[in-house]
Amino acid sequence: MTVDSSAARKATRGSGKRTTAKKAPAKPRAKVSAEQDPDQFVQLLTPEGERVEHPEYAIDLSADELRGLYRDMVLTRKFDAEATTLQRQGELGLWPSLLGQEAAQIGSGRALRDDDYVFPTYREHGVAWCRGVDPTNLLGMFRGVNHGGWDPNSNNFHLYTIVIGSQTLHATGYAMGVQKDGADSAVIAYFGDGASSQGDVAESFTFAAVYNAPVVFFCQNNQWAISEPTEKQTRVPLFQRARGYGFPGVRVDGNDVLAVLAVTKAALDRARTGQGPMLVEAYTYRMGAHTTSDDPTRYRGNDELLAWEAKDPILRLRRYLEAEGMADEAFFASVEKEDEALGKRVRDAVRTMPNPDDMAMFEHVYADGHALVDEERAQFAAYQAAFAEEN
Amino acid sequence: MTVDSSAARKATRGSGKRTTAKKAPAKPRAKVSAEQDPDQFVQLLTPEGERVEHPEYAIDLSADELRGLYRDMVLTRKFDAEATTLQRQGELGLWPSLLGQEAAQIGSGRALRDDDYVFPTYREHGVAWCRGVDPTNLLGMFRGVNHGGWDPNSNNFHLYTIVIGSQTLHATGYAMGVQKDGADSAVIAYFGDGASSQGDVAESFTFAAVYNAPVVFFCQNNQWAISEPTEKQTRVPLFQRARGYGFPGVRVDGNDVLAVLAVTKAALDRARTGQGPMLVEAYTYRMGAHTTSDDPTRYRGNDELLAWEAKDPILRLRRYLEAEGMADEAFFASVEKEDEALGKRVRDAVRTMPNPDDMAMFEHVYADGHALVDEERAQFAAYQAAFAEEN
Amino acid sequence: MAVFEKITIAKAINESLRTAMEADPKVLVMGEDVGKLGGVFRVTDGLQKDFGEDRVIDTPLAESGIVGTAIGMALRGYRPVVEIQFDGFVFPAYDQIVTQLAKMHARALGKIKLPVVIRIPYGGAIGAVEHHSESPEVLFAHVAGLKVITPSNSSDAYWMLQQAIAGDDPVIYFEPKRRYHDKSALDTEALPHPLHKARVAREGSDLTLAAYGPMVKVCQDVAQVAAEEGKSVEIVDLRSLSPIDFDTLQSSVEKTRRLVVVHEAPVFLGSGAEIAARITERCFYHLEAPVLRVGGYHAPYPPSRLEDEYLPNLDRVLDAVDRSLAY
Amino acid sequence: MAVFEKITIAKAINESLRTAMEADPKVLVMGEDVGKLGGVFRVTDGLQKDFGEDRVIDTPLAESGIVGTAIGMALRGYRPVVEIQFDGFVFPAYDQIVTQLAKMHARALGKIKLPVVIRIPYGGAIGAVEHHSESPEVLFAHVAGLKVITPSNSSDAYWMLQQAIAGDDPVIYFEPKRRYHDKSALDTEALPHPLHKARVAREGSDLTLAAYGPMVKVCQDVAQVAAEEGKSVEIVDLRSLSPIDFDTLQSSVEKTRRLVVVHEAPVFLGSGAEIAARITERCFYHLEAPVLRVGGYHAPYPPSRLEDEYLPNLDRVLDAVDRSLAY
Ligand SMILES: Cc1ncc(C[n+]2csc(CCOP(=O)(O)OP(=O)(O)O)c2C)c(N)n1
Ligand SMILES: Cc1ncc(C[n+]2csc(CCOP(=O)(O)OP(=O)(O)O)c2C)c(N)n1
Ligand SMILES: [Mg+2]
Ligand SMILES: [Mg+2]
Repeated sequence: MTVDSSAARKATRGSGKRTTAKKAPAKPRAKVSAEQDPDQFVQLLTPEGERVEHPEYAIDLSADELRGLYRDMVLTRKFDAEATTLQRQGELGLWPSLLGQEAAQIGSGRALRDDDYVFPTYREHGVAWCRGVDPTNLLGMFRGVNHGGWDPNSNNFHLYTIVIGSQTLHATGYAMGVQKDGADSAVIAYFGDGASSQGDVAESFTFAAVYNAPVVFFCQNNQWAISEPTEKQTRVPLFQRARGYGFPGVRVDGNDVLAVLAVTKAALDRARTGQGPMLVEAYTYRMGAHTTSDDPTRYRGNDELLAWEAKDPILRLRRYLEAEGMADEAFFASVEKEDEALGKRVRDAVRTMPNPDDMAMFEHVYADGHALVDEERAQFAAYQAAFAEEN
Repeated sequence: MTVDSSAARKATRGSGKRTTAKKAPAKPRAKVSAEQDPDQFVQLLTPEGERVEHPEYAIDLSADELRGLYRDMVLTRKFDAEATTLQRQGELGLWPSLLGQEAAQIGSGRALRDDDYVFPTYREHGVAWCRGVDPTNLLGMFRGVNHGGWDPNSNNFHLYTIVIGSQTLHATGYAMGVQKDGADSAVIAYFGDGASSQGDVAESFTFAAVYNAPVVFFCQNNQWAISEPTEKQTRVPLFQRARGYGFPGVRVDGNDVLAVLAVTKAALDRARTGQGPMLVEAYTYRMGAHTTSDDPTRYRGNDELLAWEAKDPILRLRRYLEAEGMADEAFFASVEKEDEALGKRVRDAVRTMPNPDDMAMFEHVYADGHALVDEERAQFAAYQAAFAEEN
Repeated sequence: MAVFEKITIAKAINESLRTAMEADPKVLVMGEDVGKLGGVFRVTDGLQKDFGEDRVIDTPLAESGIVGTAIGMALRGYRPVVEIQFDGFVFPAYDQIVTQLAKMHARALGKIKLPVVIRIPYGGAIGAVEHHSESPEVLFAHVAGLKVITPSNSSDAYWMLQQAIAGDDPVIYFEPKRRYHDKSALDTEALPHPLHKARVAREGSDLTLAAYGPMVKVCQDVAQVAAEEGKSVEIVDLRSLSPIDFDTLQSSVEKTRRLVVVHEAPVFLGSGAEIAARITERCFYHLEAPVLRVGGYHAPYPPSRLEDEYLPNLDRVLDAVDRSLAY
Repeated sequence: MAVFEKITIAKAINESLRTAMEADPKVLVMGEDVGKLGGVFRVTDGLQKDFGEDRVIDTPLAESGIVGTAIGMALRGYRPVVEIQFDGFVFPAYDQIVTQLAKMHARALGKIKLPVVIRIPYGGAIGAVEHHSESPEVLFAHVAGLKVITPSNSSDAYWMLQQAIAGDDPVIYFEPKRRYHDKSALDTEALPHPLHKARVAREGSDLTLAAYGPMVKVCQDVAQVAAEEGKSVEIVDLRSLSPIDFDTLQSSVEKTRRLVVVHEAPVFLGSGAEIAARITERCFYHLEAPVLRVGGYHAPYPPSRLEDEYLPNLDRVLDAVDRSLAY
């Protein structure tokens, strides 16, 4: 096993508010995907939609909760697709799609408690959804009206961080603060397979380990860092990185929302009960381009894509819900309706998003003001005024 | 075992020129120091001077070679003590003593072939000795007459690097170059326990692993990074760090020159035969202050020092040589004589070391010249001339 | 060897890399996504296919690692040309650049050389998200041991890179990314302009505009408009920011007696500051007006919807020209 | 609260940290060796003993990690005061400082604050090995979002640190390490000088010397000698390098009509460049001479046996004073 087993067992019954354990799902089967060494790949739901058991990680969700996860994933995908379309239409400058990573994000996002704190990359639209961040808030930076701008403390969801890896240190420091406060919250730091190479990520492992900080490192290994496959970052599975820093790492099927939820919850509970950091590697796939600026046909073939399509995170949950009779046509229809409404809301929000005032670039450079900024602001205002007069 | 065992076995008979294996030492014993998990601490010579065997690492040295190692360590210690004294006398601005780390440095230094390349920290005086760098060359930077200044390519010994961890990347890049050249040389990067926390060191592990570069990472864990004990850098043994990057790590008794030699040779041979990087953690102790500027009484007690004195690297080899009748009084007396001669040579060299010319600060800023440097040099020369006239 | 009547800057750089790699097997290209993808701007397009993975190296995502290993390869005799994906991502490598790359030659009293070129697409006006539009050139130019250059046209893009790769010093080569697709002429057989010499890009008599990289084009537009208004503007394309060719600037200012410096980087402690200080000292009795500066503000590079206001443009530079002439 | 007739700068900083930690439990001290050792300069001496390991934190040896986690702690409501051991070791943290610490407040449209103070002992003349004597202040001052300050005496050392810690912006606090043991007066009950206002350290009428940190003392010696020669030199201690108090400088130069700027950092693109540019613009018709600059050369900080030649000293500054007065 890749993670301290008694700790994991203890931690399986987490206290996440949205998905409290209730009753065992029907017909758990022992089959595990053959693709990975079963000890190194936690899976609870096969691509075919069959429930399987794992010796260390159990999960126990009501039909309602399972439908909730389904809905989360579908709406996240919808939002994402809408944003991609808006970029094509010129409404956004750029969009980094999460297509294919819905289970990794919803599973981990739903494992969190409200008082936990999230440090995302630039692709965590599904996690933002779970935190209750209005999806339209995410679009400002990609439209070029701000660099983020939502209040991180409203939803305990930090701003998107673009400089690869930096946020893992912020998460670790935040967790050190949580620890100093004597709180039992946990912190989660998202990062990618590419990010694993950055010195900052390694340093965050060191700090987290040395201070036993309550932080979960959640790596979405989506197989690619722009055009570079994971082999350009590591020659062994990424979850193994953690052991050498003195804390456990585990690889989970990142397209299995149940497994991700179970493992992340275990990791978070470990953190909040003083057992320190843990690394979760969600093994998943970036189905789309890196961003709308990217052309993946230059560096990867279609076979790979097709193979991963068969492992689609939404499809497998739908199959399971259907097979178990936990969702009917009416449910799926209602989600579809919500889907359309969300799409429209996003379109409308983007198109009516006001441009920032010119003077905004001088705002918030400093919290307590700065003479040079004041001087330049005044000069700019005067220039604008004179220019307006002239024209 | 912490290292791929067939590789290690294969690699034990290295091709280091100075210490080619010859015949087995007498009376190998199976006893291993109790302090460490024996699987994680390679030892071939106990503090009491008894030869022990290790299942993976063997060594086979002639009496001549063993005496050579003894001589190396004694003279290195002498040189180091002399430099410390010279600092006290105001002849040097600073001195970082290697006291206690002689075995780690001589053992690894003597494992190298001439064509291998060394990237040291600022404390590798013993390795420099093995490379044939004139010890007095090391003193220039500590006297303030240059920042290094020996020709790295004369002895395949790079300049001392002060910015912690940086050199591990240079070593890795150099090794990538060796690989591109199709050469079978190896590269060794020295760093400390404190350095293990730097992002650069982690990045060097990543690059070395991904490109399978022929580089050995040699960490002298001397238990302290100035005032901070190793626990402030890691909560598990440092050699374990390597596994998570996909290459082996091994801990060796850093006060046992035979074990260090055997393990380093194995690692170098691994590298030169295309098996990629390896991490060697030499578990040792900084007997002196961090540098002559440091006051270790502020942060560590005397017990620790006494405990490590009992494990002195030179003493144990002497005991072994004596017990085995491989060295007589005449030998020890001759080393002592060399010792004195070296001391005198170092003192004389330092005291007669010329100050650099004022204009030297404008030299070698660029290889191909730079107009601003030319202008400032000319201005400075004119100023000096005018000033000289005036006075 | 070829003469291009029109070639983009991006393609000229590609040609230059290709020429250098053909001429010298020690020249390597390395960076994130430089291989199959050909870089996010396609500047290294096709190079890996032609020179192999051993010479066009897709690296792990770690800028300090990229520069640090490039230093090691240079010590082994290679001549690495490193690509940093965007201006805002050079900072993880800053320590290696400043404490190692810049100083190692001097540290070794000249006994080793560090022929490493670091290519950085820089500057704004491409509608990008944060960290993709910055102009950090002075953070390198202030540091002794580095040379800093930036072309404004295809010929310079080609030749200055050739010269940088051929030289034995570390060079930071800033590429004006908003001009990547601008086309101009390139003669790969011509005699190149000296690397660190500025170039009078347009002759004039009333005022000198000093600019570099992406702002040269803006200044050309300014000069055009000013000419229509009867003002004769001279343009000096600096090309090199370390060293700066003050002699060419001085000659120009001794003639025009007025100088406006234009760059995208923030004015505060920008290259314009040094130019103003030094030209004022050299031309104290010639200047009719203080050296004026037009540049970015002391604020983070703004969201792209504001970048037109943040960046020096025709109007802002014209305004400075008028203010200078008003003295 | 106390009045010290004579207290060293190092001790004044220690007092300031202690006062801040007593006043606000959110204030933390972190860095390499700041705990038991009290820092390599003993500036944090005794703090861990009194405030515990939880508030005076010995960190792993990783500057990016130190600043990055300090940012995280600030986000959680703490006010970390970070120590970087020496000037030359701040660069591994440069990315976190420039791309995160400096920009996060603006990125969040003001919704989060980053009250992080980074203390950096800087400057030369202590006979040290490489990387221990540098003056990298403009590499921070050029970056919007950071404030950069540096005291020259014990009272400023105490008060400016108090103000930096109390403020909500990231502050780089450069400590003139060669003056750590210089003694001067400190009244911890007095009303402090505004943080970003310069201070006229000596009045004069013939020429203004602008300096900061370690060079203020040199300028005082210069003014003394100049006075003996009948020249009246005014000294402006800048104290703040971002922002720079140009108003105080302007008033001074309007009176003296001559300005020489002195700093240890290299002249090329140093603070003196910005001061020369801006004061020339503000005082174009007042200046009798170009603004002159005395500083380090465009070369790596030299081995210590050469540092006396590299650093501005009495003679070099006097020479510049004479050159200015000769106009
Ligand atoms: C420090 C830094 N270097 C380079 C980039 C450019 N860049 C943006 S995303 C990316 C790839 C990231 O890959 P990964 O960490 O796997 O995350 P993913 O995009 O796959 O979610 C790169 C190189 C950056 N943002 N920051
Ligand atoms: C980047 C950087 N930060 C800080 C320092 C100051 N410093 C010099 S040596 C040292 C401790 C190094 O410890 P370790 O790596 O264990 O090596 P050792 O000195 O024990 O041989 C520190 C913090 C430095 N030289 N470089
Ligand atoms: Mg990825
Ligand atoms: Mg150590």
